[in-house]
Amino acid sequence: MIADLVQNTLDGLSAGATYALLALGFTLIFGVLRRANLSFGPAIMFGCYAATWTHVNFGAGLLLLALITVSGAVLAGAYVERLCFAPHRGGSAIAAMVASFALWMQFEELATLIMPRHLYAFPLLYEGDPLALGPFTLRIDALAMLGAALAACLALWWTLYRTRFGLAVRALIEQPAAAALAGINVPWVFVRVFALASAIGGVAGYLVVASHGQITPMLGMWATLKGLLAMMLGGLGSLPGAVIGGLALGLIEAHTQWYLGPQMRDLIAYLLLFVLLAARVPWMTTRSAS
Amino acid sequence: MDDYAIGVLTNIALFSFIALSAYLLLIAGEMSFGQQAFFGVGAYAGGILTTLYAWPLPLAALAAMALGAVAQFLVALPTLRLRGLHFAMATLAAAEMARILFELMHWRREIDGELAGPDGTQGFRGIRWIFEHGIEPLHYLGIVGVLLALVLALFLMIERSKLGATLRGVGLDPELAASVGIDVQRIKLGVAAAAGALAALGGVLYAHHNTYIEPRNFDIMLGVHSLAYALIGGLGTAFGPLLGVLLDIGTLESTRVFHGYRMIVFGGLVALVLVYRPRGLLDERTVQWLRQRFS
Amino acid sequence: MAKAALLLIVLALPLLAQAQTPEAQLRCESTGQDFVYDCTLMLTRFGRPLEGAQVTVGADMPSMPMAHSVRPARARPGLKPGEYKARLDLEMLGEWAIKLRLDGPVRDLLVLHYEFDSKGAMPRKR
Amino acid sequence: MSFLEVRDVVTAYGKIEALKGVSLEVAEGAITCLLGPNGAGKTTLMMTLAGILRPKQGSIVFAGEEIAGRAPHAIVARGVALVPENRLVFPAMTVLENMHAGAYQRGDKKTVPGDIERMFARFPRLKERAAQQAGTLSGGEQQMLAVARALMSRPKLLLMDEPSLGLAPLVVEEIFRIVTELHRDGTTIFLVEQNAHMALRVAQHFYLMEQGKVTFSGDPGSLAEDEVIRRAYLGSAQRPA
Repeated sequence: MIADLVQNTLDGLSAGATYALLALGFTLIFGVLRRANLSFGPAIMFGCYAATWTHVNFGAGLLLLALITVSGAVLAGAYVERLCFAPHRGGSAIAAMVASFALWMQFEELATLIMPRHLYAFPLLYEGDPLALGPFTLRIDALAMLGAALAACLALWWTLYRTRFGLAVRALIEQPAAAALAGINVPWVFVRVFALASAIGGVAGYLVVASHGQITPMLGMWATLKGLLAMMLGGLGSLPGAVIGGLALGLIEAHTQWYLGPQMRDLIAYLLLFVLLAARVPWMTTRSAS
Repeated sequence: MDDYAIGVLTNIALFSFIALSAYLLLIAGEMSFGQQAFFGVGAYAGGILTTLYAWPLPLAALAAMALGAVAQFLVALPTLRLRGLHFAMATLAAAEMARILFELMHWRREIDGELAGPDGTQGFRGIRWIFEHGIEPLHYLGIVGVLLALVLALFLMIERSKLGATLRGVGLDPELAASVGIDVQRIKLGVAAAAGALAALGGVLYAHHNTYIEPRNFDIMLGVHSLAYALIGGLGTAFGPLLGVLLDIGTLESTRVFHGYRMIVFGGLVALVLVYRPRGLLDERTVQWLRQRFS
Repeated sequence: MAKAALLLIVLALPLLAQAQTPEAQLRCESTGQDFVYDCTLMLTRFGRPLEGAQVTVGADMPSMPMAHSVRPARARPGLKPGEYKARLDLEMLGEWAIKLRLDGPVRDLLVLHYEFDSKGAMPRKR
Repeated sequence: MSFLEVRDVVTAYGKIEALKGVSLEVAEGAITCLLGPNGAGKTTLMMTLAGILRPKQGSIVFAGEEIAGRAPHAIVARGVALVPENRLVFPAMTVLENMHAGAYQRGDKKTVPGDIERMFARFPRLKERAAQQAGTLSGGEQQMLAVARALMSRPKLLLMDEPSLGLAPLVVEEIFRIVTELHRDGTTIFLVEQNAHMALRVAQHFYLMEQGKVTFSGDPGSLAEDEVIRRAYLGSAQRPA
């Protein structure tokens, strides 16, 4: 009983760590642009497919695959930024969002054109037996995922709070007009934020496919939905909130799945989001989102 | 007309209902990611009524519309004060909940020696009312087309009336609208109920056209597509959403030039159109220009 | 022995319960060309082969059923009674909802779920 | 030659023109003041000068170079900094981080710490609160921070939009003391003010603006103060009450 609880908590944290990364990517983009990038997940999927394609055709080591995933996601992210967000800066938020959805369709079709099977194997992060510690089993890949996600979070924290670029990003999130008046080159920061967010998403995507050992075109929708959900739960536009939202989502999912099954897991996550939004809990609605 | 053409035209008409429901919300200033839920509610409710309870389709359609209106009204009631992405995410959460509830729904009875009714993820087979009543595909297209024309006529009438101006006023600037004495909450609740009924009508007609539905038919893809159709077609007139559907299904799908590349072409086209026309092809300015030109 | 008889009855039940809705079974083999399949269809009604039907075979993707649809092909009668043959040109691998529109002695629309891979098609297992 | 020369600038929000052809000049080393009633277009002019708004037509020449329509960061780089209306500090960032943000586009990173020390000497209150979040400061302190942030870019021309807005009289006195100090140290200042009395005390030249147009230009002595104040608050074309 207690063992289940602990085990679920561990599983939940490692899943939550990737959700946190996805939510951070979303939040960075939403924070500076005030627009949701629906193509965030599909861009990650594109990176993962690029890596899978390399793996299937040439074979490549884990590190190289991670590198290809991240660069693929950044490349796809740059394409989305140029076509969907740069033209609508200061313009219509809905148009930007719908445009990003249109590119989502492109990524999905591109993935199935290049690799037409529904499912491909991806090299596993770790193939040995799980580690047994008394009554608990620790999946090594889950630990590695948690560790990598935490490392990525720390690297992001350092970038945002200890570098000049990070200062500009935070200034832009807080007061876009004042950031421009302080001499920050806003369009250029947008481009770099997009690249940074896509890279973080690429790391998350790589961790997910490498721990599941497989990839399908559904990854795009999955990553967009989980990222949006975690971002909203943590309060729209707050970076620490994104981490908390991601971890909370992971924990809730792990426990509800164990006790109630996968359908109830998703139902409860969405119900929670709906109820919190409807109740207008303070941390969710303090920042306006238009 | 060959079967394929009839099928494509029926699909265009069916999509138009849900695109119009997204359009209605957009002109009232709300972006919904969740219209697929009410389309699904209509499809399931209508299918259950005709298949399990032997209701005639027209009556089942009316009941499904009422249910769709009530469903979206109930979703809107606690979420209408949310704006922008908050509202969109609340509708998405509601829609995903609805989809999961469809997955959990097992409601099967023996009809004519066969088990019929929703069977969770296995879907809902045998919604055969139009076959049992000998309605040919061409006739069904006629029925769907007439209903769509009626809905469009209603839209055009409302858009020329004071109510239409009020709707656009609420959409463009709710604070200003409230300050001149418009009950913004009531208008938006009314719009939500109407959008729910409209999507549900599309759903009923879809279920009976296809004879088979399953929960996956009603995922976020359908909702965001309808939003995209409404937006690229244009927010200036109710013909906008139709143009959006026509552009995708009508030209790209049926002309097989882009076989296998359709979404790449369409996706790029949508993104490019929105760069130059953020409120769609038939936006307010174009519609005004057209009216002056031809009246 | 009694158990076996019971099993037989249970297995036969669906056959006994056969109503007027036709039943369909599909076998598809890749032609070697990408996403093009030769399919053989067995139609039965009241447990007997259904002959003389005009069958149109179409296909939908289960998510976005109205958008990703494939131009339907008219099926030719096969050698055996109740057998029909059609060539399907899909857009990609994966799960497809195969739609059979029947005209002639019976008018109906049947929807079957098959998973298409590079060799052929398998019924969806879920 | 004047330092800043604005010629026939028109800025519009959609179809509504907020500036209907504004022309004025700011002399190097002086304090120039812009007065006028609410809605005259003063803030629109400041936003246009700083590059946040793009003028529909007209020219803005600063130190011999056309800056109309350039991006805000490019205008800051040329030595024009705006202290915006309502201050707009970065509330969740510390006072020190706010000042670093002001120095963002400067290439000479080595001189930044020295400048921060000089700012702290000028605004001792900010030094006390250096590690505090800017959102927790009082209105007057936030105004000082906004000025300090703008000065961190080492501007040749400082634009100030209503620095006394919503502040207590004693704090207003202090803000104007700082304005005169900055002027004495050689900064050119272009000031928008509602508080005509205070503005006329520090300025060498002033403009009156009404309904998107400059309606008067003169030295503080050239028009009786109560007439200036009347027109600055109510406009010259008074409607019957």
